[in-house]
Amino acid sequence: MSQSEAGVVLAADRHHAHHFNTANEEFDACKQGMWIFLVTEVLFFSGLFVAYAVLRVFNPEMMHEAHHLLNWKMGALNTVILITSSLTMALAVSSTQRGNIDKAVKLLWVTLICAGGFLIVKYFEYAHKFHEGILPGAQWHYEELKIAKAPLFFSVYFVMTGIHGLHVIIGMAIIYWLIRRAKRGEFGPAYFTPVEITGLYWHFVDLVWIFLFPLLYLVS
Amino acid sequence: MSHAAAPAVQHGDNYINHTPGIKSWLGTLDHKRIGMMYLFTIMIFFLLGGIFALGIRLELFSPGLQYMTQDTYNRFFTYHGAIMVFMVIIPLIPAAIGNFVLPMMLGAKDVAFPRWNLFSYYIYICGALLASSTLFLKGVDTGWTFYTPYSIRSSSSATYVLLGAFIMGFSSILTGLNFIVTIHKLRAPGLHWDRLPLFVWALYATSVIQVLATPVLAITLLLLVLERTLGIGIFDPKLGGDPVLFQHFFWFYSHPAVYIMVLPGMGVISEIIPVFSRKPIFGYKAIAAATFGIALVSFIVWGHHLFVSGQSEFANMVFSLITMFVAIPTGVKVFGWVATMYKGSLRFNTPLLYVFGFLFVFTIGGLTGVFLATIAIDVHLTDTYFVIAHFHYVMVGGTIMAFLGGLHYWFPKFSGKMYHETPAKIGAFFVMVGFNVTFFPQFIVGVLGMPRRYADYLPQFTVYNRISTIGSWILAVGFIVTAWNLWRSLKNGEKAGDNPWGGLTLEWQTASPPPFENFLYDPVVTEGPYEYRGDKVYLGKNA
Amino acid sequence: MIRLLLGLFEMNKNALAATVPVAATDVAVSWDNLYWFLVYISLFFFVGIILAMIIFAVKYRKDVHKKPKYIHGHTGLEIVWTVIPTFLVLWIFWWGWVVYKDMIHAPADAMEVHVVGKQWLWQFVYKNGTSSIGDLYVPVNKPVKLIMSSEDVIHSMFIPNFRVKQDVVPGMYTSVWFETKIPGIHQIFCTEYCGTSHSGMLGRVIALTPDQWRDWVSGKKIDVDSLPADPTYPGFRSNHLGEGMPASQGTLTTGLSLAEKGKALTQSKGCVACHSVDGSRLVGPSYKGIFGEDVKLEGGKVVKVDENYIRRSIENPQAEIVEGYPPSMPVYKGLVTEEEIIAITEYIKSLK
Amino acid sequence: MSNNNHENETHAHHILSDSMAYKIFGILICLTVITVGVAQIDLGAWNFAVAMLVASVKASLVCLFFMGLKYDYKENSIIFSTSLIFMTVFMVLTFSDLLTRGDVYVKGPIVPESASGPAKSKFKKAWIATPELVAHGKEQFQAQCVACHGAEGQGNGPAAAGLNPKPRNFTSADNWKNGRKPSQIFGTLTKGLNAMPSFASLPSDDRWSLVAFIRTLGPHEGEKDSDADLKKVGIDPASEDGGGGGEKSIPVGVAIDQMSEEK
Repeated sequence: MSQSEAGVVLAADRHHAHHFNTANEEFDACKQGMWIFLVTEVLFFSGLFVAYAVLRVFNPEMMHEAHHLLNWKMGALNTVILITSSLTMALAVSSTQRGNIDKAVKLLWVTLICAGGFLIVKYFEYAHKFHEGILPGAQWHYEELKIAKAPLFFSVYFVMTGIHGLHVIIGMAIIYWLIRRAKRGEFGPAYFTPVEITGLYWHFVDLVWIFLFPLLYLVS
Repeated sequence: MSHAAAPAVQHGDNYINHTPGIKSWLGTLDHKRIGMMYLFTIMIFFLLGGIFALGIRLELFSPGLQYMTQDTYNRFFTYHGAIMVFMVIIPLIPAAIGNFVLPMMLGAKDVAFPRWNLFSYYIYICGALLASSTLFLKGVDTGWTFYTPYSIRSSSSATYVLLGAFIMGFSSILTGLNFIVTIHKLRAPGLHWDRLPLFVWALYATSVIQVLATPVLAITLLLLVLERTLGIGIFDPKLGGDPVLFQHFFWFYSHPAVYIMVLPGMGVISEIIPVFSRKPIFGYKAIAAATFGIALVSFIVWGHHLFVSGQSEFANMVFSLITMFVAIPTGVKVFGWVATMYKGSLRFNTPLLYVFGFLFVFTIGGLTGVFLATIAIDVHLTDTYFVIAHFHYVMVGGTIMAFLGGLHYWFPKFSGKMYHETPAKIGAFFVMVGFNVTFFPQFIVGVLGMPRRYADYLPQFTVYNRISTIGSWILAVGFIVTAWNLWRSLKNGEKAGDNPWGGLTLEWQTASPPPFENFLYDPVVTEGPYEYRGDKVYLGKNA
Repeated sequence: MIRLLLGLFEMNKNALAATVPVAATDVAVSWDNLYWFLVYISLFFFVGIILAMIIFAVKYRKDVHKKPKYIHGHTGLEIVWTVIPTFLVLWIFWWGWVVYKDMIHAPADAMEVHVVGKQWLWQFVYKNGTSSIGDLYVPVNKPVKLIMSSEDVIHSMFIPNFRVKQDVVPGMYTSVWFETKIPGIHQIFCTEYCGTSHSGMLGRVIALTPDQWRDWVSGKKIDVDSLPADPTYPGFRSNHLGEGMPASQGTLTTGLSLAEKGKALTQSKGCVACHSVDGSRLVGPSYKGIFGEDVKLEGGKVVKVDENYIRRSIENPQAEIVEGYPPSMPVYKGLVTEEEIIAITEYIKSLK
Repeated sequence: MSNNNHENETHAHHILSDSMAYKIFGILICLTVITVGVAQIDLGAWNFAVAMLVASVKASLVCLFFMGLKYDYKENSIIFSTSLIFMTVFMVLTFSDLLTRGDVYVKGPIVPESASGPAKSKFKKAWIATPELVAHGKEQFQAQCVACHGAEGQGNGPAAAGLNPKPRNFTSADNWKNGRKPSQIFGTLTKGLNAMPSFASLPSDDRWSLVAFIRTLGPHEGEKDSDADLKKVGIDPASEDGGGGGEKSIPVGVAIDQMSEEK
């Protein structure tokens, strides 16, 4: 790997856990650990994707009918919100690496606000569904749509978006923790591991949504 | 495997007495202490699962219901299965022995993420306690496989067991993740991939399975919990769902999980044989490759659990064909182990006796696996006692024997004391005899048609069941003798010395018990792990 | 000497044959061929491996063989023991696949019988409208295809003598077929765990000769007692487990008291899967001592258990459920005759 | 410690430049607009393909640049792509079962003909709906159909829960697999469809009466039979019989005899 112009080299004397030889080694290990964790996340969601695919392949008409109950405009709005938060997260990471902590903190706040915005939009969507009786499986009591298995579509919808939403909430907690640590001056060009790996996590949350949006809101 | 510096003079400081007090253990980040904590906890659950097993066998001593109602019996086999699978065999070798030995074999001071290592132990405790708490509630009667729709409708406390298993899954994932990064990043200088001990290879393959498969179990159990609480309907035929889909989800994890259970055992065997034969392992590369081959194939054979479940003919054919290929790497390993003994210089200490037991029992388990992979044969044998016997031959005969072999092998390293050899051999003898008496008759009674999970059976099956029950008592004696002997040895065993067996892997190149950060010098590796040259004399006063 | 050896071999053959159920169909015979092939080839490998292990253990023990040889492997040998098993397992797969196809593809002219699995009994519905519980009546030498579904959870239809097994799944149809050559009784097991009385969910295939079959379809009673017992489980004729059960039959026969007939019926109809006769609680209320008592129903009403209540509970059980029990009993109206209801009532009366 | 894979101890951490980040962001927004736009146009199966392709491109951009895989050790790319491989394995092998499951072929009705003797036609020209025929059809419907199709014929009877696909909702005009003309409904009744068995065992005029009744449940009057349609189900429009068409019913007794005589 070539040393790019903007590249930084971790200070060799930075504090690191005693079982690593260098801070560099520790950083690489942490990053790889996060990547492996993301692998488990993909496979965790894979179960839901398979359940979705089964439903879709065998009930295309139902999927088509049922997805009209979702508001694609809300979904698109949330997509834009999450992509924006991904951008600010990426910028926050690079700002930390360059040592511009004030900027990084601001960007992290923007990320946090975007995440909150995402949840507010989701709240309105959920509240509407609950009100109408569009609920998963056995809870379903929405009279307008009678097509078979429509409740199952919403089971998948609620579980998928629910678990994704849970990831957003966890991400928000971690980002808030990052902000506090950053304010205490714990991060800089020599040490930014938590910011970087939280970034990976946050981009993954975005990644999942990138697939959920067309799969759930844009069935055709 | 050699090292740059000779072991430094011991000054009596080791991981056990490094910091005193129970608190220093509960909050420890030391992989060795965490490994030992896992070991003791798992042994408690092993005892619990064993009691349920004895209860099952007792009830089956005679046809009819003697000691329990059907519902009680159904709870007994569910707890036996769930405890043994989720709480005992899956963490047994990786989390207990692996945690202790792996970083030492790599020449590392600790695993990559010690905090997460401790955290994973407490997650395990939480999950295990949550699941076992149902013993005091309504119990659980779904079988450890939780097949829908029965598991949706069961009025037992299945939800808590599901959540418990879900939580324990994260412990398993974290252990796997930790091991992978440790193996990638923390190897001693000179410890190239082709010099890794085979136990490390086995743990590596196991960790890959844990990381890739366990999340699918997590989502499956979560969906089942939602199915029970909210009625989401994905697996519920009453709501339009597909119960066979649940079986696909479940076995996508649970078949690879079988290899989470057995691969580390194979790794232990690969360690013990060269040391006690004083010979390099026969076909190092083939065995390492076979380990990974098994791990990868394990992901694409799960459908052989569904041959009669309503799975399509085409899928049955595909899964049967792929399953056959599991036999090949397994065969390569067994042949390699036996060939390692050829022209060796064999030392009959207890670990090697367990290896003999393992080879005897695991070969039967493996060969009967071919029966079950053969699709037509499986139709008759599946869900009968033949399957019970088969997987006990693999899981108990394979994993537990390898575990006991490994426990005796590394006991001096764990404790600094040598176990008493004669009672250990008596224990091994009882385990071997008891195991075969218990489970061999089950093959026959299975072929004759006795289905599994039956509280009551036709009188014609009585004689086989009686033999089996008597075998379970012999087996219990074997475990008790072994446990008692090891406990006694902890107290009054002789001092073991750093390397009582003459092992060449790195964990033997430091003090017993090891010092706080494993090595008092920085180990450097210059050759493979089993380079026993015939003309050289190796240390090892006990072997 | 040779004769002795041959004699031993014959004995062994018989002893070995007793470890496998009787093969009552052609498919079962081809299953047996494959099975024994696998047994022998497994024995070959097992003996080979264990023998090598023992020989090495004896010959190269430390005391006699002090200097181990420095060997890392042998590529040729490793290739041999990889390639030969590969071909072998491929062949085994192929053989298994061929037998399996025969096992699951019913001939076009197979007679169809519908099967409903329910916790914890089997119900068989024939094309002529009759139905039976626990006992499946089929003619010999004629392919029979069972079309199966479940009312509640997954069950599994397993007939060891025919070497067939198939899960019975709610929400879908599955099928098995067989053509039995041996008239008489063949045991049926449920092999997919289905709850409390899983081990009580048994049944029998009653394979009838053409004459008996003609009698049965025209509505005549078949004296199951006179039929040959299951050749794999000789002496055991009932299709239900229970304590101290007579080696008796499922359907009514003469020569028994009314209560005895009732007892046989509660076993053949699957009643005792849910109703104990010793006072213990299963799925439904125990029969013991219930007659003449007042019971509280769901909804608070109290009724006296008399002949009428028993009849109503058999014909339309959901209407009057005893408090604290699940409403899970199927409707038996049309499945039991007047005579049978009377017999069952007498039996319940006798259980003080 | 060993750094077998990366000799360079002081390897550089690539920092994403702000301009690059904004560029990627711009592309991601554009792609979102494209997905939404394409979804409004009907391209058939291509809609899904395009949506997935766009999503994959977006995901790759996020992985490569925001998550920095492009500049990272190859190791991490391999690790992450493993997850995708195994997800594919999960999906493909599960579908290898689901897509190839054959329906079990059921020859006759599950509830067989009642033993009331040979079927007699009570109605003449039963393919023409009359009030009497509809009334008779209603009775038949209560007896034969409500369990699955529900009392109002909405496909929501008590037995419908376990069925897939769901029983037909007669009150709606949508999705009738075999069509809504009387002859087509008659054909479905006679042959069965999906989970519904054949009702060929019912006398043909009973079946026609069901057809007549079912057609009163929804907006089906527009669907009329031509003579050719009737001929397809074996009806000669000129004849006077009950509408049995080409098939003949046989008495149960005879059927049983045949059953026992065969072979």
